[in-house]
Amino acid sequence: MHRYQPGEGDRRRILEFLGKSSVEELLAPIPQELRIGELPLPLGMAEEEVRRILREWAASNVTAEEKTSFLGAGVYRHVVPAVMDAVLSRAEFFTAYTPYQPEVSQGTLQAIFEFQTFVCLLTGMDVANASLYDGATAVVEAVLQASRLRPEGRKVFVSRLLHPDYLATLRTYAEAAELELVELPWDNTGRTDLSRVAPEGAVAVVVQSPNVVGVVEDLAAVRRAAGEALAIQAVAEATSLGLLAPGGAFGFDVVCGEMQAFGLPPSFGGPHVGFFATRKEYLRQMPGRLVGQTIDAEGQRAFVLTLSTREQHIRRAKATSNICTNHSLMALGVTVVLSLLGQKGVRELALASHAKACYLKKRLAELAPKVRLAFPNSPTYNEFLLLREKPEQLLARLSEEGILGGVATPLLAPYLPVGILVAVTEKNTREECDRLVEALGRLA
Amino acid sequence: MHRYQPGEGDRRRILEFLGKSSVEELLAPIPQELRIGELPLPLGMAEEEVRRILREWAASNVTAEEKTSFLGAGVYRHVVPAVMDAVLSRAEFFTAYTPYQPEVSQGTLQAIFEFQTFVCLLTGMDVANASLYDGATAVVEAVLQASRLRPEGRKVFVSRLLHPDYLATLRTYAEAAELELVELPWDNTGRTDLSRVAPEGAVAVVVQSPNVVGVVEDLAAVRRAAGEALAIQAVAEATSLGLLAPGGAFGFDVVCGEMQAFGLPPSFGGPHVGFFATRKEYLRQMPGRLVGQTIDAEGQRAFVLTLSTREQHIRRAKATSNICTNHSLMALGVTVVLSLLGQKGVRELALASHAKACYLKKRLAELAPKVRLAFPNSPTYNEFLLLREKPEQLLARLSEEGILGGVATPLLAPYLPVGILVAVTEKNTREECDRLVEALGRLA
Amino acid sequence: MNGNKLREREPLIFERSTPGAVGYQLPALDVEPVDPERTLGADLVRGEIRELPEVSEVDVVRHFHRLSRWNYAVDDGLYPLGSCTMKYNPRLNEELARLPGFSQVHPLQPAEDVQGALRLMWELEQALVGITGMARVTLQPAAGAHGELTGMLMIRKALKDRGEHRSTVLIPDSAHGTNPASAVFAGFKVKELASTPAGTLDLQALEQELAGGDVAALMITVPNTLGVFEPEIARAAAMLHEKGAFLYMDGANLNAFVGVASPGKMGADALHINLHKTFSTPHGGGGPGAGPVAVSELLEPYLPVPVVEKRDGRFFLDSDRPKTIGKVRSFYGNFGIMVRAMAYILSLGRNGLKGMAEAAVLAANFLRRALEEDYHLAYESPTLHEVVFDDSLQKRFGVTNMDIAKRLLDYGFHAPTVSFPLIVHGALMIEPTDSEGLAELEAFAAAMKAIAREARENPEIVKTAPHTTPVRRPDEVRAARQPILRWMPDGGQGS
Amino acid sequence: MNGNKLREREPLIFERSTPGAVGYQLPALDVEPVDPERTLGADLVRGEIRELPEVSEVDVVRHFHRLSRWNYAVDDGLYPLGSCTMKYNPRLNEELARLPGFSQVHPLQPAEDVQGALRLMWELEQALVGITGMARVTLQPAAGAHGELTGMLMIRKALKDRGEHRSTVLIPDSAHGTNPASAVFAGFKVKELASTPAGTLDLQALEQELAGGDVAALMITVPNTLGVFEPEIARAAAMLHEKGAFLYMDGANLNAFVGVASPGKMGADALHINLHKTFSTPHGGGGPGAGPVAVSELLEPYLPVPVVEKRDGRFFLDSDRPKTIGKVRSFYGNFGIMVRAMAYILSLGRNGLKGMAEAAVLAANFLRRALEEDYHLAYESPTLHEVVFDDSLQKRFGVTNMDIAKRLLDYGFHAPTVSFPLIVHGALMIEPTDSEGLAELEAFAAAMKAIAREARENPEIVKTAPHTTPVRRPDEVRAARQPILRWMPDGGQGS
Ligand SMILES: Cc1ncc(COP(=O)(O)O)c(C=O)c1O
Ligand SMILES: Cc1ncc(COP(=O)(O)O)c(C=O)c1O
Repeated sequence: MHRYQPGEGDRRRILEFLGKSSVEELLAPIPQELRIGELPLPLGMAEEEVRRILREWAASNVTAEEKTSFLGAGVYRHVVPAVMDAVLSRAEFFTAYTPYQPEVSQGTLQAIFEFQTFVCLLTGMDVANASLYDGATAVVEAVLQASRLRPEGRKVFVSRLLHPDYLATLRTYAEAAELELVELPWDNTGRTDLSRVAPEGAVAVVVQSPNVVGVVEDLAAVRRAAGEALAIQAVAEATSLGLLAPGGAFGFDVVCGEMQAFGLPPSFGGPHVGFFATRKEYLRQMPGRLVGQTIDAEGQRAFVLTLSTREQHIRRAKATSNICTNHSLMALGVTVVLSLLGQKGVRELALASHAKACYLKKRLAELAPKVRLAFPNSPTYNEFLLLREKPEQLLARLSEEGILGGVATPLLAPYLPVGILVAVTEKNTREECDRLVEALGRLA
Repeated sequence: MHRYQPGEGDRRRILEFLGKSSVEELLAPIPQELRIGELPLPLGMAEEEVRRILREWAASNVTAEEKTSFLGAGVYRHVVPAVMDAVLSRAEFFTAYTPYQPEVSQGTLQAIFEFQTFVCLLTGMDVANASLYDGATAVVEAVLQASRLRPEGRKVFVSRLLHPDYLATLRTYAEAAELELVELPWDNTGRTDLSRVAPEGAVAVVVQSPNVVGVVEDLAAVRRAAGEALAIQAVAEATSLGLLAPGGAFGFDVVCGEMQAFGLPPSFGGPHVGFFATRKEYLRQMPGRLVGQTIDAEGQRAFVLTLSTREQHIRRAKATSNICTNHSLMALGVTVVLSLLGQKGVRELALASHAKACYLKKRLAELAPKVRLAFPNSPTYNEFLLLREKPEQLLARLSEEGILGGVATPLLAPYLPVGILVAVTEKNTREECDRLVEALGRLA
Repeated sequence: MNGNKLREREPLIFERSTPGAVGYQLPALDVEPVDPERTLGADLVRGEIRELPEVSEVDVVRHFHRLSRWNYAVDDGLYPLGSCTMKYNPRLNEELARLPGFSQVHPLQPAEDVQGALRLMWELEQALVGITGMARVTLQPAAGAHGELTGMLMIRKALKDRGEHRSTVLIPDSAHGTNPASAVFAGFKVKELASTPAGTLDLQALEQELAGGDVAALMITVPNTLGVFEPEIARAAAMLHEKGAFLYMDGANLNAFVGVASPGKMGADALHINLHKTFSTPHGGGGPGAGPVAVSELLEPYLPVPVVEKRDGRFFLDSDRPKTIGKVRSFYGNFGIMVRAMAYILSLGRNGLKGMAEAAVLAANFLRRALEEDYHLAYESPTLHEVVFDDSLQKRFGVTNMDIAKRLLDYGFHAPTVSFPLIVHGALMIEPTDSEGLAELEAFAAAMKAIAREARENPEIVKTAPHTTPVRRPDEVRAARQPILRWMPDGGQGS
Repeated sequence: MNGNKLREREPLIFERSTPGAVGYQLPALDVEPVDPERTLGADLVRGEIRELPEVSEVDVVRHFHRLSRWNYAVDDGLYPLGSCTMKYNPRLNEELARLPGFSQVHPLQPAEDVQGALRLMWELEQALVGITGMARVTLQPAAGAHGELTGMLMIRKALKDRGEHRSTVLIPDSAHGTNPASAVFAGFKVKELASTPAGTLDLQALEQELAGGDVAALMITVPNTLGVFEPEIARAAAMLHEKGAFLYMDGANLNAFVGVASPGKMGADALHINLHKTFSTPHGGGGPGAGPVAVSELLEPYLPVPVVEKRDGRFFLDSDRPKTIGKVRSFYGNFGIMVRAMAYILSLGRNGLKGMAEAAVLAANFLRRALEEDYHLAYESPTLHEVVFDDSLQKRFGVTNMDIAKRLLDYGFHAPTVSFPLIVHGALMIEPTDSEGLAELEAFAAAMKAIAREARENPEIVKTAPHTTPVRRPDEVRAARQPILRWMPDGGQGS
């Protein structure tokens, strides 16, 4: 028998108990014509063999840690406290299901309640949900919530400076939802050009800040331009919320996005965790799970899943979202990291990332005209765009020298200015920055 | 304040509560002339900085896993189930103290009771203790127990084919205990030469099996030779107990040694775990902790530390050993591995190691006279000695090719036959064995 | 006796805050500090967020340690949540997913840096193709529901390409709630199909609906949520195809027949697979999971981009697929979950995978037989991997399925699924999975039987259960009526 | 109400055995199988050990998971075991000790393969030299007691080299039991010194003993086991040295004065350091720890071999030390524990190390003050890092220190040390450590005060405590009288 399954003795005793001579008798309801022969797979392997194979595959990746990395564009390398993985490795957390039975799930429930609180504090919004899959689907859910709140509208004004994956995902969903996406270009400061926004009868205006080229949007202007339509802020680099005034401070209706930056490993793009925060007036139109505080039979504080009449398992075809399993464990990871950083650390980390990015940006500016800052005078947090033709070739040469110099924008989307998107975090040392400057000066 | 310590606010409030203006007032009992200035150490570092430094040091080691390894000589590379480290990583286990309060320590206590049982089953002895530091100190404790049981005797006959570290440690302790070690040479079969043993009035006869040159000793002969003296078997490669008849089967008085082979990482030599098993008549002379089964106030089965009147915290100067903290967590690790292997696995693992060693030994024998088996016709389990002058040089050349071909005996002890000690486990593939043969054939 | 009440509560992390405590230290700043009001402008920046906690690392570790201890988890024992497939999560898979070579890879590194990651995705796709008998698989969806949506969007696009505007999706009334929700978010209308008295698909009703010509697809779970195999699934597929409609299969219950039969043979056009069910990746208290979608050749052109391709022994991401529905999320999917599933498939192999289905079916049938005298079986149809009872025998004593569920917690087990499937009133939906040995099954059966006895002899103890948990019957109505969804600094009530 | 009793017991792993279950799979055997009766001879081999369990991996994971949940651990809360220094074990250190570059290194690899490991040992030795103000440090001993023995063996050897045959070691009556035991195993006789009424070393008694000329050394703990600093330690050292005797210092309480004072200044000749106390390596339910011994220049030649040396930027092991006492165990010590301690020292740095001593002293003084009205203070001398009360105020109501200890378990705390130091009858020896914030200290004080109240008002509840633990007051007498020390297959009783 297999090590993950009960032994032959158990199988025999169950068959005896059932009065059956073989498992095949129990499988009889499956018609013979649907049966298959042996699966086209090898025999089950020893743990050591599986380890050898997967280690070999893992070893044929070069990790971002083995090189000097300035990659960002939606996935950021910040410090990861050892405590986080220790918490996520608690079987009580990672081998539990969605907390349907609150009496034996207070751990998960309270942690999510804390996550919701952290999200509210970071975004300046009233309410936040228990997590979504990722930043892209969070933006989609925000637009869909807006369309429920503005049922007559069909137009959604969306900045082309959203992370291209967010925009692409929104396009996919919008088509099915029969929403019309009006994509907004950018102006010469690298901010979304709001001049085409016509808010009357529109569903929402969606911007990302900092946007995909790293520029911090003028959220006050976005809010004004949105008028009656909902104003939605997407955030791809969540640590920026430690330094930048969030949508909540400008009267936005939704602030949503991706929390990966708070210590989740890149993991080749997932699992990360989407967050979603909005105004309390919109509570009953919110997507996803919510944990609420209540009291138990003895009057003690207790936490439960709540307002689930919005959800698919109750409302089915009329649910506010189809999401069921979300990204709870990653939300827990972020909650741990935010708890550790706390009041001082959330700001200090953002400030350090910003300061280092300022340093590198300034030094790279001096390399002009070999490379040029796309938007030299615009406010940026920890990411910025260098203009440069054929960036892939230059990056390939840097990579040979052990530097992942940034993301080539053609890799992200054909419509972006051609160049290199450079991200800097508190983990990048000054010396790493200097190495990049030196190498670019030499190779560009 | 430091992240591992309470905040400034707590400090202030405690000082207020105490009516003190500074911690210095509390430190006043320490005379000024004993005070020091600043410690000659850097300031406390960020987690990320510590990680960077220690990773750098770790990276400047070449692990045995990165090469093809045939190293043994007291530390063996067997399969390590992922479950083991998951269990050892449970904070309930690794952050607990010695189980002094049984009501809140049943987890540790029951696990140790299981460890004791596993040791008894493997060794064929009546009773086993809760662990000792390592194989070397286990042998020492066995000899000291023997000397308590034979208080008139001073002579201890000890095989020179004990692991050299075990023998060296025994020498250190024996001097203080005023025991006379009579070291026994080996015969031309690589077994301990028992002809000089004069058991009358002696304390004990100590052999290791398999011995340091890999040969399985004739335990029946040792038992006979020991006569009235105690017969002690040391075991350095514990997995051998899955295949070889243990001292318990031959009427030995103590079987003790090192359990590392059951899945503990090499960790540059420690922590591993010593085990100690003996006859129940000797119970009150045993060293170390014991866990016993009893019943609680409600008549339920419960486990407690027991027979502690033997121990230092009660008996002080008259204790059977000075040991206090032992190697509990490593004993737990071994218990997990033995549980997983179970009835079939313990034998299958030993048989596989043995079969692979037989394969390699046979193939290497064909290389003669470049290298020669030291004891070609003697029974070996998974380790054997190749005779070869200047083995270090040959091994260095193998190492350059990514092969750790074995341990040069001069590294272990000057008195051993000069050569290479080769260990094989179930992890070594046939292909690895063939590579060693090929390389040795070429380089030797 | 209530001594330990003193410690049973763990405050919120925010309530643990004490001035000046810190739980971190960042690397020393080695560049000039900047004044963000100057670099960014005063209206773009914010100050410290005062409500964030000030806690030491010790506080944080203790906090989450204590919280964890209030959870029931698979490692505690049988977790019979029907439909959720709460099986053992192998520790090896956790170890491997954490290899830096997997976890520390950025999704936008050059292809030559990530050959191992791409290979893993490629091999996993091959394995799932082999298991399902379908043409190709997308690994992009983050969960089952996300897979449903993805599959339905492909169907939508395929219909559109054919120039057809079908808008109805048929879904049996036994279906999981995500099915209708996903169909709607994919732009369809949902028509519910009543199940037959045997709990299975009503072929006649299907025929009738198909006659209308507006049917885009049938979404159906196999075996269905009663744990009953749909005997006419192949017929249904043929009928759908004949009418130009698609068969979407909810693969949440794939664990019942892996290695025995295949969705491909059943005629599925698309199905999602919950890696977090059948393939043992941990549920994490509610995700992350992964919901790969396997499709027939017909739907293959519509797969989300990118897909992983192999050419000359090298792997690469291909987005150049004109008919694609586009993307359904960022990057390539929940890669960390894929690593775990791949390790599981290699560990089990063809023998272990089939053994998994057999063990799951054996365990469910054991519980059915062991409990059928004490609990009323909702449907008599043969059981595969899960069995659904109802509370009709206990209702007589005023004991509901919810009471039984709560009482099980006192017996040290998690509860079964209780509010699903909707076609069973007072459902107790029990899925033991392939992980459970006889001893654990017997212990669970004994607890269920003891509760049945209590329901007869001492119903009050069941109706007021649980009695031994850290909290007892939290007031859910109050939670919904006066929502408190966040901590508020002033001890106030976040809405 | 006792529903969960059904699950409160976890059988022994042996009792979980079911035929045919396996928890492992080995790599396929790729060489010819052998018949061990032929390769080894029939009398050397054994058959399968039938009593070993047959269990699946799931069984094993559940088993140890359930067992773990019956332990109290530092992560649960304050763990006031006096003398044991149960402080927070940083998770970073666990992560780093598991780096393959540390954990997967074989001790007999060539020196060029293990430069990082040797460097770590070298750097740790330097750090400990800096902290203690001593000349050198051996990292070889596996625990505190092992360090004591090692230190005393060095003293023995040094005396021998001087041609002296001193056989007496003086040890205060407040000392830990390992001190006299270690002295004896190092070949000495022990003479106990009665403490002064202040609980400290009696200098006059020392003088008297020294007069005899047979004194090899004084073994003394600083601060002593009452948490009281030995004010005359430097005097004592001078007196000893003048008479040609040595000062062995038990460094178990080093955490009270790290960064404030140093054993070097106090005149110690040798002291052991418990890395598992002062330097936060986990106790693991009873080890592994590590007990490095720091020595003065006088004893340096006697250090165990090998020592790590550095030359031309390279590190190597040196065993060529003619005066060495030899080896005290295999290889070089508990390297995995050294990694953790090194990470801790780097994390704390000079500021954090001193802060540790300060925080420990603050916490102990808080508890002293908070509890001194409810519990009798054994000695009035000023408290450093731990405080010892006794049960004399509670004895009046028939409540002993053991009862108080048990009752604390009900309140969700571990108990203090109760049977030590021997000079305090009915001792409650409390060491909160530097990890504990005020909230936790207050909660503990509140529990202690509540118990003091219960002792007055309702002593029975204290005398019969604990009431909430999985087992209650196991019968220790029975355990010792009818020892059952192993499971027996026939349900019989292993002796
Ligand atoms: C039958 C069925 N379909 C779909 C789903 C949805 O899957 P997920 O939760 O992964 O989105 C579930 C899981 O709860 C299910 O049981
Ligand atoms: C004062 C004192 N000395 C010595 C020891 C012995 O240390 P170890 O348990 O590490 O052998 C201890 C620990 O219990 C102690 O508290």
